[in-house]
Amino acid sequence: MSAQPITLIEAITQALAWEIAHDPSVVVLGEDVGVNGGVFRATAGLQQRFGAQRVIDTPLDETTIAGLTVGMASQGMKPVAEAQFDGFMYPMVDFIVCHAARMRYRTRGRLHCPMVLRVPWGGGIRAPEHHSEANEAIFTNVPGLRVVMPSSPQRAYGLLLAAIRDPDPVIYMEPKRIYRQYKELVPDDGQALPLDVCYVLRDGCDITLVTWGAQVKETLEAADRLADEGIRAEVIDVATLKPLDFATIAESVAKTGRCVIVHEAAKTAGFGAEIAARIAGECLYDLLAPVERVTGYDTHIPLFRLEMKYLPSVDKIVAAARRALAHA
Amino acid sequence: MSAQPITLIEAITQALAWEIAHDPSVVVLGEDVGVNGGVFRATAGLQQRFGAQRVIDTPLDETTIAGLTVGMASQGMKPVAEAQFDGFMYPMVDFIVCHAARMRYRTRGRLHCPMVLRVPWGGGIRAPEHHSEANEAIFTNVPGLRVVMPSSPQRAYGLLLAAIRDPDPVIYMEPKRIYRQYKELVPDDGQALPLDVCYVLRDGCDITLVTWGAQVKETLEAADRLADEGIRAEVIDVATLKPLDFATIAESVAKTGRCVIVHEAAKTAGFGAEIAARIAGECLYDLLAPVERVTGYDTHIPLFRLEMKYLPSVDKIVAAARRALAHA
Amino acid sequence: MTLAASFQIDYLQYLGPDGRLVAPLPPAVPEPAALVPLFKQMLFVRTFDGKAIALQRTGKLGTYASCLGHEATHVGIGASLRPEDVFAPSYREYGAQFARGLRPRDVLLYWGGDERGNLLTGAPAHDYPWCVPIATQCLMAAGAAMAFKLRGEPRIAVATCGDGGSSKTDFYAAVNSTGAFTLPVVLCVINNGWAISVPRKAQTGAQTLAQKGIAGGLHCLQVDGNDLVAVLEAMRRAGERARAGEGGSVLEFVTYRLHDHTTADDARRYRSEDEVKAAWQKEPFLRLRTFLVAQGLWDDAQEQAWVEECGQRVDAEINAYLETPVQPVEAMFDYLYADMPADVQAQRAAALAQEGRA
Amino acid sequence: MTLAASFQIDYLQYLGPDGRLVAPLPPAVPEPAALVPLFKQMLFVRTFDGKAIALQRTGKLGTYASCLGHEATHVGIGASLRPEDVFAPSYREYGAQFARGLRPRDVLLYWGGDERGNLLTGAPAHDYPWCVPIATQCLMAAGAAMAFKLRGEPRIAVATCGDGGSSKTDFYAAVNSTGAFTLPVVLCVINNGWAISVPRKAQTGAQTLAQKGIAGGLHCLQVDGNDLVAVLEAMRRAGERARAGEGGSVLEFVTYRLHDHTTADDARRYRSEDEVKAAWQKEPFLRLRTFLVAQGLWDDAQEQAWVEECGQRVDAEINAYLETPVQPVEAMFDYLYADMPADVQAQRAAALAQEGRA
Ligand SMILES: Cc1ncc(C[n+]2csc(CCOP(=O)(O)OP(=O)(O)O)c2C)c(N)n1
Ligand SMILES: Cc1ncc(C[n+]2csc(CCOP(=O)(O)OP(=O)(O)O)c2C)c(N)n1
Ligand SMILES: [Mg+2]
Ligand SMILES: [Mg+2]
Repeated sequence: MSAQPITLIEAITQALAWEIAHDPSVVVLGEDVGVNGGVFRATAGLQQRFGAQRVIDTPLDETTIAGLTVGMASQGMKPVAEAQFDGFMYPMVDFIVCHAARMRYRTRGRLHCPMVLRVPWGGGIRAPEHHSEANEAIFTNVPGLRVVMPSSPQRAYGLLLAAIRDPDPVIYMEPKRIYRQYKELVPDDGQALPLDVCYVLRDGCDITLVTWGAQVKETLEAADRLADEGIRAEVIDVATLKPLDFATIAESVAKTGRCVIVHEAAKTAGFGAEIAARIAGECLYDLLAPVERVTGYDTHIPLFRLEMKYLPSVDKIVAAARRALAHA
Repeated sequence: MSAQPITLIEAITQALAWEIAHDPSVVVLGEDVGVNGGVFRATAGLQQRFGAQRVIDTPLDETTIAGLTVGMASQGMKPVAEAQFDGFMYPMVDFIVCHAARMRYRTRGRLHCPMVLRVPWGGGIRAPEHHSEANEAIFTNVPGLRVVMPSSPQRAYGLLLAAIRDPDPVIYMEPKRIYRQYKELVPDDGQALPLDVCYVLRDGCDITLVTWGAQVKETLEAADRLADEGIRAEVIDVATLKPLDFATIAESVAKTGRCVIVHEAAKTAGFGAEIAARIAGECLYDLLAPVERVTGYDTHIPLFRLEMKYLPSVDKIVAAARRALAHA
Repeated sequence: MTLAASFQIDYLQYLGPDGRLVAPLPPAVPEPAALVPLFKQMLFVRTFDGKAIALQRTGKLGTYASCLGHEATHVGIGASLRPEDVFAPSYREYGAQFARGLRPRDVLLYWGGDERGNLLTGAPAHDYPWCVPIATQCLMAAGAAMAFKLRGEPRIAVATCGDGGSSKTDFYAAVNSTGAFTLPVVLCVINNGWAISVPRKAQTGAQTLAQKGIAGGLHCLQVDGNDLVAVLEAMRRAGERARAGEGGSVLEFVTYRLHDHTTADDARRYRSEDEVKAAWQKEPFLRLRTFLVAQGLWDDAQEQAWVEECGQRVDAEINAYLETPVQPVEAMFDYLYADMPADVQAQRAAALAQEGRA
Repeated sequence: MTLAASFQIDYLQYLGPDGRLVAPLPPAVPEPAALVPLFKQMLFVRTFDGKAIALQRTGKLGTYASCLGHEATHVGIGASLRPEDVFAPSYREYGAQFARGLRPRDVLLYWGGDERGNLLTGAPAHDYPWCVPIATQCLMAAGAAMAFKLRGEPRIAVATCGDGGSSKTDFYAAVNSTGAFTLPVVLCVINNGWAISVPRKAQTGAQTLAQKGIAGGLHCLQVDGNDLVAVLEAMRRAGERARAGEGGSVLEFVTYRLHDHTTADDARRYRSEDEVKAAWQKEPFLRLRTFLVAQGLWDDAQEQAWVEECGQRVDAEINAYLETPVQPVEAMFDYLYADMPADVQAQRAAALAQEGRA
């Protein structure tokens, strides 16, 4: 039991420490994860505590990180690699798609890749270029991967443990904007959470708001605002994008008949499209209004002077909900 | 005027030759594009005709191809790069996303990237591993790109000319399975086609079938089969996935009330999701039945002994259409 | 101006194209007789290769990548590894894989469009499958070696790639990380002159491919890849260094691709007959045969018997391949995740239903 | 065993840390007086850097990457280029960019979260913007050089990256393609000892970073990057080779990052004060000052006046930056495509409406 409430990023550190301590095959690797404890301090103190054999600074090359990770994982280790920022994941795509996601399939189960790729993700922290991207859509179409997005300290802890223990590759995307947003008691008990479950964060019967990552914050605030007007919004944190627990979303839409999907990534072909498509395919007769998507615009997230205008906001979510509710 | 009807791949060669001949800033580069004329013969004869300064064999590295292409394009050339197969595009993602798609945005229009990346794409040719992938979803969420998919000799010619002339980066995905499926008269007149228009290949009022690339073949055959039963299917070849000409699709769905989307890529978060999401958001009241998606399964395309079982087929498309038509 | 560093790349050759020793046998080959079993392996793989090409021509195999001309390099590499080492091949090093126990039928299954070839039955279960994305196997090998090093295991990782492959960024990443972490890795660059239609000289401005290892502070050697003795000795040196914790190597094996790139290629489009004819003068088989015959270790009768046995064994493997039934449709789903997600289960059921097997 | 190839890496230094020449002035510096304007640029950029850090500390700038300690390398590189050449920087080479005409306010705009910094007003319009994805600028520079070569233009492309950047696959791809196509490229590896918290020795097993060029058959040189004279001479040699069509170079400039990685970093976490103190003994400014004073080319009065002028000029730039209004929301859409797609137009309209500006 951690005596003190901790932040989301501290929960990540706590999960890493737990798993390094309990499983000798776990290693952490990435740029600056060692003595520096990571640029966000996610690995703070881990190298000091567990040594440079368990927490490894790599040369500055994301291809290298991805390749070494796949190599280690396929030979029986459980590497947890870090991409320093979302914008630096692209050179990892080849190894993720061609090897991590396929090793089990390609070898008919002879080799597999029990690895986690952690990446701080999303905008809103006034960071330089390429430090604010939302690129989950690159991975959600790739068979063989899991894509996980915690949005609270407790979920960060339990999902990271699950991701490390899962025998298949997991992209674990950390909503950096809410790394230190609030604290929660997170018992350090090694309890993992399931990797295929959405969380209903708030019950409601008038409209379903579906989101993930840092946007959970704005979405809950939007639900508060709607509640002030007497509208009961159900809020779902998708948490595990792939595989998607669509049943939970479908159940909610069956109840509310209205749905707003909120995400930071550009709208076109963002993961919100998949959820809307499932609704259009499987819940059509439940719908009382068109499915709304509140997303980043179909442009790059701007440098920080303008970035808040790019991101979804409480206002935009509330407006979309009102549009949905305006349908008879 | 080409006196003889030509295949889709010959139309590509013809377009490349036209544009190299007419625009001195156009160069073609890639692996084996030179004396060998490309592994599919798309560049056959071009180096012989235009010289090694215009048709350039590169070292074997896709990062290199992408990086050189961005470098050349941003300094005033119009490079047309080739990725030899779909499965080898992944190392290009970093340059495409971080530089090609952003150069204009990043520099407020000072520099830009008028480049084309050609890639033979899709399954069904009994090829080895990584030679049969459908990875358009990696690119459709990326702002600043255009994604084009010809499906006939004439469209291949006109769209490739347009892609080369467009001042922004274009991913030009060639449906290799139908490279030599049939011939068409393709006047060699340098006439480009628009980059933001869907093609209604067949008019119909009972159901809308939306597809792109090689699946146009199966989709048209499915429409034939449905016609035998008296069902008039409208067939739309999306042709330009990004930007998407949704108006044409919406117009059709308004007429038919039913829609089946067909694509080779895995279902989850494939580009079909975006089209279904747009329908769910913008055409809800037109819908008489749930939107169906006939796609590759959420697994990797198998090696060729099983690949035809992975791909959409006429049977599967017809079955989906019947399901949609069964709704009152 | 002072000297910051200096380097040299040695070229290793023992058995010349004429079958005579140009230098005394090195430690890797304590006595000529040690070469006989490897010579027999070379002949076996050449037999296999010819029959595989013929099989493809009859439509009973998909695209196939021939190994003709590479036998000394391939067999020499394979013979230098221990079972506990990990081998990360590209796609044509059958000779090395046979030395590790691989059944020829698995090669055919793979090129025949069946993932079960990658089970590599008979070879060590930790070996990597064939690798189509060029040179990525080199970096995976570095990762494997990192696992060995972290666990304190006395194992090494050996990867092969081509001259073309040595241009790939993944190759450089392997060089860089092998050096940075002093990993027990041997990167074997099999320079066969061509990467499909692109000649070696178009790949790089480097005089040798071996010198790419200098970029990572690795041990580098250029080797006559048609000389089995040189291959064995180069591998011995690199292996010993790696096992001793002294770090990795880049070995460039100079050989020649005597066949088309694959059965889907037509090399006449881009290279001259003269070049190929000249390469045949240096190929690895004849020179070793000449040497062994001169040593009294081999003769025509032995060869005839062995050729016959090779043919029979290969034919049996081909039959086993041809008789292997296609995988059922559910194989598409069953190896994707350890725990099959609900959506995948549903699609699996749909695929079975599509077959009328629901 | 015969010799296949051999290489050596020279180290270039003219002006030692004590401000005395260790070798006669090279062709790049025909007379000591030629160094004065560059010395003044070094002082200017140091002034700018200090004020930018201070500005960040007051919350008026985003994350900022200091160039403290790199002035000789940066200014020397900048001074060696011609306007028609293309410069592809990483993110801290302001000294080089100022030499190309860049307004300091653009640096502030960029780190202040405004894309208009990348207009690089004043600098050649073909220069590349700041590049965050490490080392990718090196490969873009190779592409630019390829354009120059294909068009027969007498221009060269110069890219800078760090010691960390030289581990990146893109760097190696630049080396490889520069060599393969004999491109007019100069790859400047600015080895300042650290890549954030990762020390140079953890990046690679190579004795020098210069030797990475051997992998591509390039001209390689290790240079005292705190010695302006050596920087100028190394750039002269590499530039002449490139302009003469003799191909590319890798130049390693050995310097030291005297400040934190950026203002978001705290270097005390990972490096010792002693190391930093020792590095200050070798920094580039004082040694050049000592030399110029000894030559009678500089004195305290001149310095006082110049420091004052620098301060005023930088303050004026800071004010210009602070007064630059934020871009309107439509700027998000207006530079995405030359021809704005309909969907983007619709989103632009929605964004304007969101602002009440519909
Ligand atoms: C990443 C990637 N790009 C392109 C290809 C297509 N391809 C297959 S083999 C080959 C040439 C390889 O040449 P080399 O590395 O010299 O090996 P060799 O075939 O000569 O043994 C190419 C370009 C590929 N398999 N992977
Ligand atoms: C692809 C990529 N990975 C990671 C980063 C984060 N990052 C920014 S600077 C830096 C260190 C760079 O070190 P070096 O190349 O030595 O240059 P220096 O900052 O010392 O000038 C890192 C890891 C990045 N910008 N890009
Ligand atoms: Mg080769
Ligand atoms: Mg550095």
